[in-house]
Amino acid sequence: MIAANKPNKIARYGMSIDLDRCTGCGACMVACAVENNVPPAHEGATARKGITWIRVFKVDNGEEGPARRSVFVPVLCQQCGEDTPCVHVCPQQAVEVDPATGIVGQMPERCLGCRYCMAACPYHARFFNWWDPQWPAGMEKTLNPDVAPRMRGVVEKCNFCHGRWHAAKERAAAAGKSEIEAGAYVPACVESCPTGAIRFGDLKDAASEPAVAAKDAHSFRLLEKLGTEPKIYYHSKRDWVRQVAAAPKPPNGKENARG
Amino acid sequence: MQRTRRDILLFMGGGAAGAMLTPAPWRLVTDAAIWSENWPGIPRPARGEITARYTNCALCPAGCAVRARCVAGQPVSLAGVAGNPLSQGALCAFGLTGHQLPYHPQRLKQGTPEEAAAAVRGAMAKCGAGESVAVLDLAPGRAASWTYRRAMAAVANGVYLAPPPPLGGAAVNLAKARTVLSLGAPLLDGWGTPGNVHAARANFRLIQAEPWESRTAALADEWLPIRPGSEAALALALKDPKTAPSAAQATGLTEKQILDLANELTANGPALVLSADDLPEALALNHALGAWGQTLVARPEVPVPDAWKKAAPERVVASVPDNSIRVLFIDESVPGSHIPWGAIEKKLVRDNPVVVAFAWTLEGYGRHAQFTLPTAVYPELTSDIPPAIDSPAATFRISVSLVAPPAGMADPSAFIAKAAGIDAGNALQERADAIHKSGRGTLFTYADGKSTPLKDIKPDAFWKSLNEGATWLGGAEEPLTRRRGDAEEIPGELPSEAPRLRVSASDTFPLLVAFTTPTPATLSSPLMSKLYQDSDLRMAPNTAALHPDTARASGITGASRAVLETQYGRCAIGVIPDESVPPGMLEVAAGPEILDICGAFTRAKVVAA
Amino acid sequence: MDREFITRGVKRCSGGKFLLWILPWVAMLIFGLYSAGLCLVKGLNQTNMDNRFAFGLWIFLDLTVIALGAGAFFTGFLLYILKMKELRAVINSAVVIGVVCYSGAMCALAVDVGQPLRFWFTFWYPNVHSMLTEVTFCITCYLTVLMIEYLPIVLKNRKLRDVPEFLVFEHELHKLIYVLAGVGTFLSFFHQGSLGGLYGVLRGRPFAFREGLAIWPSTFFLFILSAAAVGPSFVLLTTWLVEKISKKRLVRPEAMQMLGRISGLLLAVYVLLKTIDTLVWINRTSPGNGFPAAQYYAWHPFGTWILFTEIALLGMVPALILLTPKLRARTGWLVSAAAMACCGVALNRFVQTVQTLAVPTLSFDKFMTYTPSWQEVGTFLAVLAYGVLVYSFSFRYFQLFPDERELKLEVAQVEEEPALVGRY
Amino acid sequence: MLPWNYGFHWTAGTMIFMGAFYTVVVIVASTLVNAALRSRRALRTRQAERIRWAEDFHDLPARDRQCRHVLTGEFGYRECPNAFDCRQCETHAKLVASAAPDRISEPEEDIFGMAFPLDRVYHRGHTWVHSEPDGTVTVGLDDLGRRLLGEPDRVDLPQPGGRVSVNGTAWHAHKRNADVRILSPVDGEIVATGGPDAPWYLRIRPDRMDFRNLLGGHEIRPWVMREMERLQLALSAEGAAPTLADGGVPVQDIAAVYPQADWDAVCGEMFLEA
Repeated sequence: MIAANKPNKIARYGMSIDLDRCTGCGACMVACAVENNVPPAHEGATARKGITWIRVFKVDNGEEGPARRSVFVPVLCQQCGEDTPCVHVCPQQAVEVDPATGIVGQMPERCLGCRYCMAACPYHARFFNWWDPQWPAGMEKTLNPDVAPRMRGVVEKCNFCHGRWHAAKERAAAAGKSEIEAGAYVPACVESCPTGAIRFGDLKDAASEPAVAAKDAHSFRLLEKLGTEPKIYYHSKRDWVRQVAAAPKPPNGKENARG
Repeated sequence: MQRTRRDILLFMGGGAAGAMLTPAPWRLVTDAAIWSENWPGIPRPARGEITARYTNCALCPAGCAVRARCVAGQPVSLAGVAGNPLSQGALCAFGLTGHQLPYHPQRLKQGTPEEAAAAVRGAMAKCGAGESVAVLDLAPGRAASWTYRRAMAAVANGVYLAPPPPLGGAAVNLAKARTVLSLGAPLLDGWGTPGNVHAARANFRLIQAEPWESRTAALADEWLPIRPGSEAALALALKDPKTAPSAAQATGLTEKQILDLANELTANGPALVLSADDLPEALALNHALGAWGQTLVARPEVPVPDAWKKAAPERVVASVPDNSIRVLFIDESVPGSHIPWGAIEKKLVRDNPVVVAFAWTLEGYGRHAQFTLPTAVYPELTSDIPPAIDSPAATFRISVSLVAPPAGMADPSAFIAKAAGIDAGNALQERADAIHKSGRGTLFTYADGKSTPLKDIKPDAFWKSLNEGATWLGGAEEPLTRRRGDAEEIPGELPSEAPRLRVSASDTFPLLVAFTTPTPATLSSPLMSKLYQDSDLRMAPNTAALHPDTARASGITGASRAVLETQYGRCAIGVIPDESVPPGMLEVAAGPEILDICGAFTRAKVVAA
Repeated sequence: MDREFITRGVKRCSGGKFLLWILPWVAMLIFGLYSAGLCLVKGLNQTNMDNRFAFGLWIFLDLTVIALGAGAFFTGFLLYILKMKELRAVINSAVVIGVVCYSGAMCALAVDVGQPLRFWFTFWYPNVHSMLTEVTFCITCYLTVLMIEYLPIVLKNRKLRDVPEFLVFEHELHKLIYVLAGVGTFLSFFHQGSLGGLYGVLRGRPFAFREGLAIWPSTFFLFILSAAAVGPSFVLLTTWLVEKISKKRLVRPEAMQMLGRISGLLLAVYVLLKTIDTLVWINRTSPGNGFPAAQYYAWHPFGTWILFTEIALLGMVPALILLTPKLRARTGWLVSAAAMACCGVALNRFVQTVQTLAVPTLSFDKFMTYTPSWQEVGTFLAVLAYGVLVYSFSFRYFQLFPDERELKLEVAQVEEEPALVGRY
Repeated sequence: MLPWNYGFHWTAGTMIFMGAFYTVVVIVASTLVNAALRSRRALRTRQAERIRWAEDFHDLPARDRQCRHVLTGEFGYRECPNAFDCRQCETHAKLVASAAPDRISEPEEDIFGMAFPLDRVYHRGHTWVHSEPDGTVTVGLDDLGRRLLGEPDRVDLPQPGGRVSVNGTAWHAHKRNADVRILSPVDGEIVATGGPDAPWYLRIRPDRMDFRNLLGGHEIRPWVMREMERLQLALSAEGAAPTLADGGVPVQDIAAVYPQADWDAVCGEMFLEA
């Protein structure tokens, strides 16, 4: 092994999301779509066919009337750090974990579109391009040059704004530094959150906000018991909100009609 | 040596077999994979020099500071400006997609300005006594608004119309509030300047009294689920505990809850009461709680040139007699408050009124106007943005044109000024000069994040800075405080275009309409429609949610199409049954059709399509 | 007019009648090809699959037909490797069933992937840790093997074997068929297992996730067993159907019963292991992942009835019938049991593919439902029609049942017996 | 897939996986190539006819593959292991050596009215071989074969100078829907051709005067009896009348009596063709 091939510093980027601050405004979803050149929804798209690398779910405590309480839960790729379910199922190595950053990357240009990874993901954080990407005439001028648009028939997902990581890396290199400084690289959703509910940083850096949040007693991760070591930490002081991390409860006979 | 065909074939075969042993053919196959990655028809993002440019968002009165990431001058993404004293680096979902609006498929591209001008000339000449020429300005307070007022002053029978100012023109100082009671106001969902509200949020206790669990209610410290339409009764009881028993009956809360709330508001002051519609009861309660001068302040006026002082007064639509407007200009190039078309229409003369709308899409009043002239849209347009409701200080900032507007766009103020026979001049710069002349306040520039006292800046530099992204903050040198109990100072019965809350529940219109979309923007970027479709976070425009029982009573089962009917008319909507909406309410995502017939707290009914 | 292509001595219906028989299937195939074409040209938005129901009808179809097509490898294994000569009577038919099932599944898969033109990526950049890679490699190889096994059947056509090259090649190839049978067994073993592993490895889907041996989850072995069990049953069922439709005796009852017995034996072992596996999963694997197993069956309509139907009703019951010589000897029981076994395995594949995706994983997830679009159904029907057509043509022109002619003479002899006795 | 492709790792998993894959590919490919090479060799050594008979024989029902010594009652049951070529058969040689020489009492056997002259030897595919004084042999259809084909619609005879081999194709005959390949009883070179109207079909110069594979003498009667049984069966399988039309004696043109029978199947059965 040649030393030069080794990353200078091995980072484990992660996120903390304060559910007590999320207003469900959707700014993260929109900023994400703008940053990553996700096309406007096709008219035939539904909540289950669209591409939302980050999606905010409205979750309630299951009560009726005045006792009802809701919380907004942004769900994105949880960047599983252990036994990453989507990585080893891909038949052609289109999904990989970057050893330098711990980010689970999806290479749409190598994707066959078999959707096995989507079946493997417990968080439904992977999206298939059911349609050819299309922008209204002229709007392609507003595309982000750092991210290539994807073709129909491939899977894509959150990669913590890989284009931004590259740009940060280049800026750091231009400044003569070997590492990206804390705060010099944040994904678009983090930057756009008006309430600052989403925080981003290197979990290996004990001073970073996600690392601090990870140790908080009120922090939790979704489906932690699966043992996939997701790197997105959620935080809420409300007890019932922390229950969203658990497995689904059997149905109580009613369906949420809005979904 | 004789070479036969067989030798050549052998040579070729051997060569091919040998080539298979080199990496070349395999490399070729690998490269073919890379070529196949570029499917035809997929746009390639343009490349170019990446720069940051600054502006202010013109999509709502908040006017948040914006940093645009530009590639070869073309904005490709927007973000807030960290450190901005008001917007605090935040942008809402609508604002984040503003740079895509110029490419909206429903954008209006052509108009007939000459014909419109001729029609206006003819109608103005015909304008008889008791008839008027009017400008309806949805975003008053801009330099362009002053041009309209000057123009209307220059015209005989000229009238300048604007939506009623929220809170009677007072400004909210959230930073001072310790307890905020919101009577259905979407405080955390698009009210005021989002960044400012979220920054102040940690310092006040928020109590949301609202029939359904709105976004604000979900995030409030306390949510009081009250019966639809009982906000006024609650406000009255909080001011006057004697009415608590009847209020308890009206709201569905207990008397104790009401009295506790009243105690809390006084004990944990300064308090602030906000309501979805400007309820006079809420203003009176604020007054009683001593909010004036504390959490509610009168903002100093942004200076204007002296030459502008000869201007038509600002009037509300309701104050104009019915069937009296012969010529009406509507400026909706900058979004503002909305007035249902039904309320405007009845003010027009019966015989051939001329309505000229200035809009960037046909989704607004343009659908009803004889002439709709296309205008530039944010971020093409250049316009100042009046101070936001939650800014106690006077502000002046310009939404700068980041993208050149296409040819053939009309300039509303030039058009109206010309029709009135006055010279519009460069109103924006004249006003900037007037502000500079006042010498007050500081200038916050976005690129460097610095605040500089205005007196240290030369006029040219001030104008240049304003055009490169900056906010002038007037400071609060002369806060108009109002004393407690000073009845004359309370804004009285507010004229409102919308049917009021106190329209009692009737058999004709049993449902109360509540809007869920924070900004009644006529159109948003296609990416927002994506947000509507791809998630159940927000309903799509022209959709309503209602309790299944309510739906059943109206003969609607399941998600379906229906007709929404109010006193102003009817329109087709999509209906979604949702148990989280209390019975008797209709949670509506505004769309152009709905806005034509609904104001806030309209009573309505739903009929199966 | 096609007389000279039909095997000598066997009776086939007239050309016109055959045309009438294939016409509806051809119509179905054309409709299906149109559906599939829409999906290929316009993209998978033509289907009702979505991001949550990423797999649908087609994957269910693939898994089921590949399980049913296992008769090809298993019969070949029993005949050529274990030398069970009785099975010579059905081997050709089994091979055709295998070809039909596997090639049909491959066609459906080609429509199912988002970028069919990139199919070769899997071979070029294989991720050897993926069960799907194993499946792709094995199925492609095995389909090739099946095609080669099918070749002698085709070349043995009466008209084709008049060409000496074909005749000789068929003869030489047939002499080496045991090699192919061996390779086929090896490949089938792995891809049937990997198809099971496909779901068993899904750590993120506790409903499907299973523990196992080394890199293979228990479903790996269960799929091999269930496929081997149901393969002979399906061969039996098809043979019976063909006998009914063509109104001919094609196979001796002993061969049918042998198929039934093998099927029953393997099915019994499968049901036993499946029961153990289910118990381990309910009591250990699933709760260990934070999912009490009871909740999976609280989502209607997927109640515990599905578990009971799969294991007891369509597993244990047919196994017992097939293992009882008295019942097995009666065609009605034999065929019903074989049909039940096939349905049971199809249900198992349905549970693996559809229920896995329907059951929510996140607490705020909803139970998912999905109805295939007509394009999906059309493509499904295309595979079905394709199978029927290939089998019909093969049955008409190739010698799928070597005993057919002999049985025809035997029937005649039985009828003739009294006359002959009287004569000599 | 190849070491210089993206994502190729020299790990145990890759080695095992790709190793297994390449092994399978090599086995399958070499099987195919092997079969192709063997075919080429077989074609070059003109074994197509031998192979055709080997396959046809293999596909015959077990009942039809009976040893000639079963016909004569020397065995209860024996399948011929040599595809009716008794020249290599040791059992046959032993049995012939131990048997008493044929006593020819009559010049011909008359079976159900059919004449089987005993001056010639018969092939089980219903041809006979008659040695001519000039060292050649004549080959013709026996009486049953002749009646089966009746007046053939067409006969395709080989060119003189061509070769025939034992159990290989001698000539083709067409009758109604039947396309019959008549098996050659001897190896040799064709000297002249006759036809249905001539007393013989082929005059052949045999390689050796070795007719051990052919039936003669006392074997004729049991064989023809068995053949009649088979004919009976074949006819009834084709839905033809259960008994012969004239009460036991085959008519000159049997086909004419059973117009509805699949004559191709009947002839295939009788001329030992798959």
